[in-house]
Amino acid sequence: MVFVAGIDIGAKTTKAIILDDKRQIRGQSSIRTKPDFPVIAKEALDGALQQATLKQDDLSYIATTGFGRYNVPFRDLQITDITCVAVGAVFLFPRTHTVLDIGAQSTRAIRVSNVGKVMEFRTNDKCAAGAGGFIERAAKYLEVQMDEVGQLSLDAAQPKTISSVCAVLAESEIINHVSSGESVENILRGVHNSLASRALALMKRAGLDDEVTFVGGVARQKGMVKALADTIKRKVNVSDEPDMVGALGAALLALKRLEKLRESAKQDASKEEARVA
Amino acid sequence: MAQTGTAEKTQYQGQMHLLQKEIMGRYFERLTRAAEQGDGKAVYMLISGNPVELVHAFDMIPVYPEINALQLAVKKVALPFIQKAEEIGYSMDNCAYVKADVGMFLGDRKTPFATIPLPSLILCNYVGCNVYLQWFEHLAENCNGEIYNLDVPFLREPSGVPSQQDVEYVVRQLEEVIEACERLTGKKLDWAKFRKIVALSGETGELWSKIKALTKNVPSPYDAYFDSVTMMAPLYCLRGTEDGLRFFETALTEMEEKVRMGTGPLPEERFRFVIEGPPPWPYLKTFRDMFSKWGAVAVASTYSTVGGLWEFGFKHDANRPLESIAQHMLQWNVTNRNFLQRYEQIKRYVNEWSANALVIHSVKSCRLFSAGQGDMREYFTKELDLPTLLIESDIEDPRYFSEAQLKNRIDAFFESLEHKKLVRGGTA
Amino acid sequence: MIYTAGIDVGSTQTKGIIINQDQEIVARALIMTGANVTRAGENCFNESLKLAGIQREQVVYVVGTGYGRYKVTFGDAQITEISCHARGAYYLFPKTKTVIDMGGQDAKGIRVGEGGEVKDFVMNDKCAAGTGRFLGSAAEALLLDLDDIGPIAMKAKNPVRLTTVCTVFVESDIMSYLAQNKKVEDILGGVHSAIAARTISLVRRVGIEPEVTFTGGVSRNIGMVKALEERLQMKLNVSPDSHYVGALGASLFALERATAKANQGKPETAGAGTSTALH
Amino acid sequence: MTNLEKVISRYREPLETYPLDLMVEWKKNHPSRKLIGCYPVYTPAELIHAGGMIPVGVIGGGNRLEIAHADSRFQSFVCSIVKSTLELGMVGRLDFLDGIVFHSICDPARNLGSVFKRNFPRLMVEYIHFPQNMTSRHTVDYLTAEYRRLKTSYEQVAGRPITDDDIRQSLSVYNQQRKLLRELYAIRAEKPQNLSTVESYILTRIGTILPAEEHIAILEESLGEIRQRNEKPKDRIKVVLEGSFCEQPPLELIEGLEAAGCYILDDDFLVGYRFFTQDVPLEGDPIRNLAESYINRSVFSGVKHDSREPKSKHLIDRFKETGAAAVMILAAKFCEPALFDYALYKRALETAGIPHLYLEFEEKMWIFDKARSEVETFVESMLFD
Ligand SMILES: Nc1ncnc2c1ncn2[C@@H]1O[C@H](COP(=O)(O)OP(=O)(O)O)[C@@H](O)[C@H]1O
Ligand SMILES: Nc1ncnc2c1ncn2[C@@H]1O[C@H](COP(=O)(O)OP(=O)(O)O)[C@@H](O)[C@H]1O
Ligand code: SF4
Ligand code: SF4
Ligand code: SF4
Repeated sequence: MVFVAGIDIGAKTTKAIILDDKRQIRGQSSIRTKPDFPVIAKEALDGALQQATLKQDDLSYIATTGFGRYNVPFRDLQITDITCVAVGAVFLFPRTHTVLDIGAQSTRAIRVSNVGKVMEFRTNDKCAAGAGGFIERAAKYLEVQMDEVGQLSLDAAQPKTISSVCAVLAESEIINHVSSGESVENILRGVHNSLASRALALMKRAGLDDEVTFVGGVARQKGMVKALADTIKRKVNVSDEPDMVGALGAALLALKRLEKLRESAKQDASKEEARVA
Repeated sequence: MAQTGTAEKTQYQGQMHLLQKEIMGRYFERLTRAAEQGDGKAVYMLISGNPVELVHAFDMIPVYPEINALQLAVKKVALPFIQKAEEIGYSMDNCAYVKADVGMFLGDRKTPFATIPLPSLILCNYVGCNVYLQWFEHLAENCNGEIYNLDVPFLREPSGVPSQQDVEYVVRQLEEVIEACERLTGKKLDWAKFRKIVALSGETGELWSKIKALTKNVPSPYDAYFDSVTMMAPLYCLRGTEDGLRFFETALTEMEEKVRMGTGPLPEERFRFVIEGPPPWPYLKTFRDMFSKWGAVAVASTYSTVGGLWEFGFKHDANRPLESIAQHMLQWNVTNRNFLQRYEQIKRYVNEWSANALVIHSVKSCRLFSAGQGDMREYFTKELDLPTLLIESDIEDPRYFSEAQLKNRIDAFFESLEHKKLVRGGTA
Repeated sequence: MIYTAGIDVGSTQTKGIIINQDQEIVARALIMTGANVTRAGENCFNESLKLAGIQREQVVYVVGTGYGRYKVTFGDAQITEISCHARGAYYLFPKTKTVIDMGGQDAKGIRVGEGGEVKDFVMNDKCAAGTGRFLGSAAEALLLDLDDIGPIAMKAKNPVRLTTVCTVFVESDIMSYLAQNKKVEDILGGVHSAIAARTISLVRRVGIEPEVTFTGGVSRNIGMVKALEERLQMKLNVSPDSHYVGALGASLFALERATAKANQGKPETAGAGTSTALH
Repeated sequence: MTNLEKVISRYREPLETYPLDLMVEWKKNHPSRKLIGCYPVYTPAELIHAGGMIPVGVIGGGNRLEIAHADSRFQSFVCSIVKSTLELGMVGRLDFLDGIVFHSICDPARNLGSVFKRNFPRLMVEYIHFPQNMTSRHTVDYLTAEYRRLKTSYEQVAGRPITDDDIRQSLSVYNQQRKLLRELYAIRAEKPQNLSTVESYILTRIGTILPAEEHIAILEESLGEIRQRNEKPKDRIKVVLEGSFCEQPPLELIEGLEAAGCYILDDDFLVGYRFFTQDVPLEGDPIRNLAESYINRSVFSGVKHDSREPKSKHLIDRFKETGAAAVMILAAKFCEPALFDYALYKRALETAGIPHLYLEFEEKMWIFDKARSEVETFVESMLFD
């Protein structure tokens, strides 16, 4: 039996997934990113190996992604998040047309072909106002846990609009809302709505059409998913562990790569030179 | 005082406004008829230094995509069109006038006032703005109207007067435009008629320059920025027609009346300022109030000279129709003059219209106007020691209008002018 | 003896100043603005009354300024912080031609005329990049106190080049520099010089003529003072009251109004009074 | 180290910091010679050369120059090159020039010309209005007249008349230079593995600064070596690059693009310096020939509008001629002409089923991760399927 791994070193969290050649998930793990990428990648991988009761030598191929993808010495291949997320999303939801990936520091809208090929994409990673960091700060000010955020926002009766375009300046707005007795639920949904409308603009530029699959850690937040669905007036696919999709995609591509290599090892050797390093 | 002031204002401007509605209404009906019953051939043109006289002479219909964009913005319906354009590849940073118009053009071509007919001729009178070329290039790719780029050399001689070759060059091209119109309409140009139209334009321009001179009075009878807008549409669409002439006769009488009565647009005129740059159409009223609150009246504006600069003595000449149209395009409008000539124009306004401040409204969309206005501000504050306020928003895109910030800046600016009055004990 | 007060309700901190008719400062109060802007104004005013040891009635005119000025409901007039900073800076340093104000959420540049009036000004207030908050986040990321980062930054040998200006992302940026074993002082040096560069290019829009007076809370950060001075190649005026300059200016305007009122009893004709009169 | 490598390493560093300092040195050794700065895109350098003067391409300030003064004159929404050029002037880095010429390429660049006139009275500041009517019977006459006007003002700086023979002489020099540049590009289109884009960029860019004769010598020698090269092609996708006709990306970015997995077969970097598709004829009125070549034998760009043929067709033709697999649009941020063009390209390319990637850059950028990942993603999208 052949095993491959995909590791996604993100700004906030690092995730690893192990697949067998039947494309079954054998093990996975997710830990907080620490600045020392090689170490953190190894930790995440070990976590997944443990779950799969495997050793690193059992892995035939390791693909890395996320913004730390180049800093993993034991990788066979690095692939960008966008490619991985697209492949992962289409694997989970074959009818996906548009993928939205909101991470801690970046938002990406991707139009994909039915085989998960990236057709067009738009990214935003300059301003926190469009990314998960915004929510983290809001949660901090509202003194709620990140994993409560989703449910709370979902329960909002009358979402409060957040008009500021800056995640930082929005805080005084949030504080004012709190002081005027506004419920945490309504404020959180307000934050989600403002993220959703920014996401919409991005998706429209990349090309927005059914089906939409929402990935990345922010997709864990039910309220955000609702806000997005309402804003784009479309149904939104979300998997159980949306923040693992990047790692999953990396693993799938690792497998694909491996099969190609196996077919025609010779001729492809040169390809590797071109791709790696 | 405040009460009567406003009362007179509505009463007097009323006549003019009604007439404006009536004649422009007729013009828009004509557009819609052309669009829906194919009755009449449309020529797309740009406002700055437009050769509308030629178009009228062939009984073709002048259509200004800029006016489409303007109307969409004023009626606050531009954003969806802008976004539509951005979805098909236009950038956040492209002129939103173009985006709104293209977005509308690719749809059912309905503005709040008319349905816009498809063009028989896309006449890109390239007078100053480089975006014009791409705007019309894009329209041409989206329909099968014939396009002609009328290349008007930018005013670059230090003398500020175009060379003979430049005039020659433009006249020759106008003759090619005539050929095109003759081909499209199947009839020869009627020179007698053409001359008459140019003569009408001459008179209209003269009336307009008289009206503009009236704001030299204290108080100024109308606001040369916010109220000029009413008079600009007829100037561009109906210049050279009887309707147009009649409108400006009425306007002049009314304004002279107001001068006699010593009434202006505001109860009290506390400040007279010159304003540079196009207005924020989507928020015109809000923007105006920010100045009215301080008793500030615009006595002159560069924007009111985009279509033509008449107040410094230019007049269309029926004896040299093509030459004078060429002169109009080359020299007598703000868009084809270089940046330093605009400084001079503003300087003249400040002195001859006795203004005590300059407001620069820097709009993101229009780099023709805005690129470098920081240097302009430098020049007027440092070299001329004129109180100058630079504020940023946009001419079309509502997303760039931040009310709180503008208010803060404008308040602080006039606070300081008030303060100066106090310490100097003088009045504006 | 009559008194007037200036209350500067800032985004982060609220400052109060009371002066007597001889333009002498008799009280300074500083509190966090917090959630309730209106209350912040009142508390700050009461605080300063207490410190001055005088009664509410003795204060004949109160001017509110700062972003929360319209919430200073007990005030007699509101004036923008721009005019107030110019006025206050002119009072403290009569030769002031340029004011650099760095607050919690915005930065301003003001060109000041002979009489302390505003000739020209710019401000950045859309994005919290390069403001007091930016420094705050940096301090947090490094688990340092705001008062300490300035002095530490001054020790920088080769300051780092930040990859982001976003106040939110600066934390992770700093993290990755720590990971590369960069020295704390070099990181902070980078933070300060980045903000200094940003601020100067903003203020240059009004032109930077000496003397330059540095006001606002960030002016208490000696590292920022030095960073600005280095880039500008000139000395900056920084008063111990620099954080209170807005409030001070407001109280001075208040005194002017009060006098004008006394003389002719109609505030409308008096300077910025009209701003309230016409609201 | 081969001569080519010597040339590259000799010039790379100055090009990445302050390219113009190359000529500051030169001027010290030739105090009597006059230098005329040329703002992008199209400058008839021949006319300057014919006056015994050196045309020096003033093409932005790169990513080392700190913009301290200029952004108070030009707003945040104006492209970098306009600001950096003004900054260079304000910090005295253009003092070695005797004049500078701007063109009607776009509104910001045009206003920059006026701002230069006001702020640097010592300089001769010229402004060329390039015709945008390519169909009129009278355009060549106009441009000829415009060039004659220009000639007179050059004569004043040169302090001597410029004869037709001077101009013919210069035309043949620049014909030679352009011929060599065309060969350089032909090599890249045919065997990109033998000549990296950065190499060919450096070889082209120094031609905008150094005296033409020196440049020609360097080109001839370098081409000799390049012809000898025989590298093994890597598995990369071949692209045609479009959109960088005015402001120039940092060398590291250009490198990054290729490193991310593509060969750039053709580009429009510095296009104004190699934009005649054939030699300018020498016989007859040389000024008229120069004008006529601009109208009828020059490549398009975002700032030259030719209603005779859609721009997108030009681009797609180039794509086909070179046999590329994709198109990369690399537009300068806030470059309105390039941004407008993209809307047309996007549709045309999608209709023609040609894959393309859209990127924005700024000359002052110094972090390339984002651009690099986007190219990688694009390359991956073409490799993985
Ligand atoms: N348990 C959770 N519940 C809700 N939201 C979460 C949770 N974990 C992470 N997030 C959100 O997801 C973001 C991180 O998403 P992720 O895709 O892991 O980012 P990256 O890949 O850039 O590290 C955080 O900013 C936070 O907003
Ligand atoms: N002792 C201090 N040392 C350094 N910085 C300080 C100090 N006190 C306040 N600050 C800075 O000043 C900022 C608040 O300044 P302030 O002018 O009050 O802003 P605002 O008027 O917007 O509330 C805080 O964000 C903080 O960064
Ligand atoms: S740039 Fe200005 S002049 Fe040109 S089209 Fe846009 S709004 Fe009109
Ligand atoms: S607007 Fe706010 S969130 Fe966005 S970059 Fe600026 S500081 Fe960061
Ligand atoms: S980069 Fe574009 S916008 Fe900037 S000067 Fe060049 S052509 Fe004009």
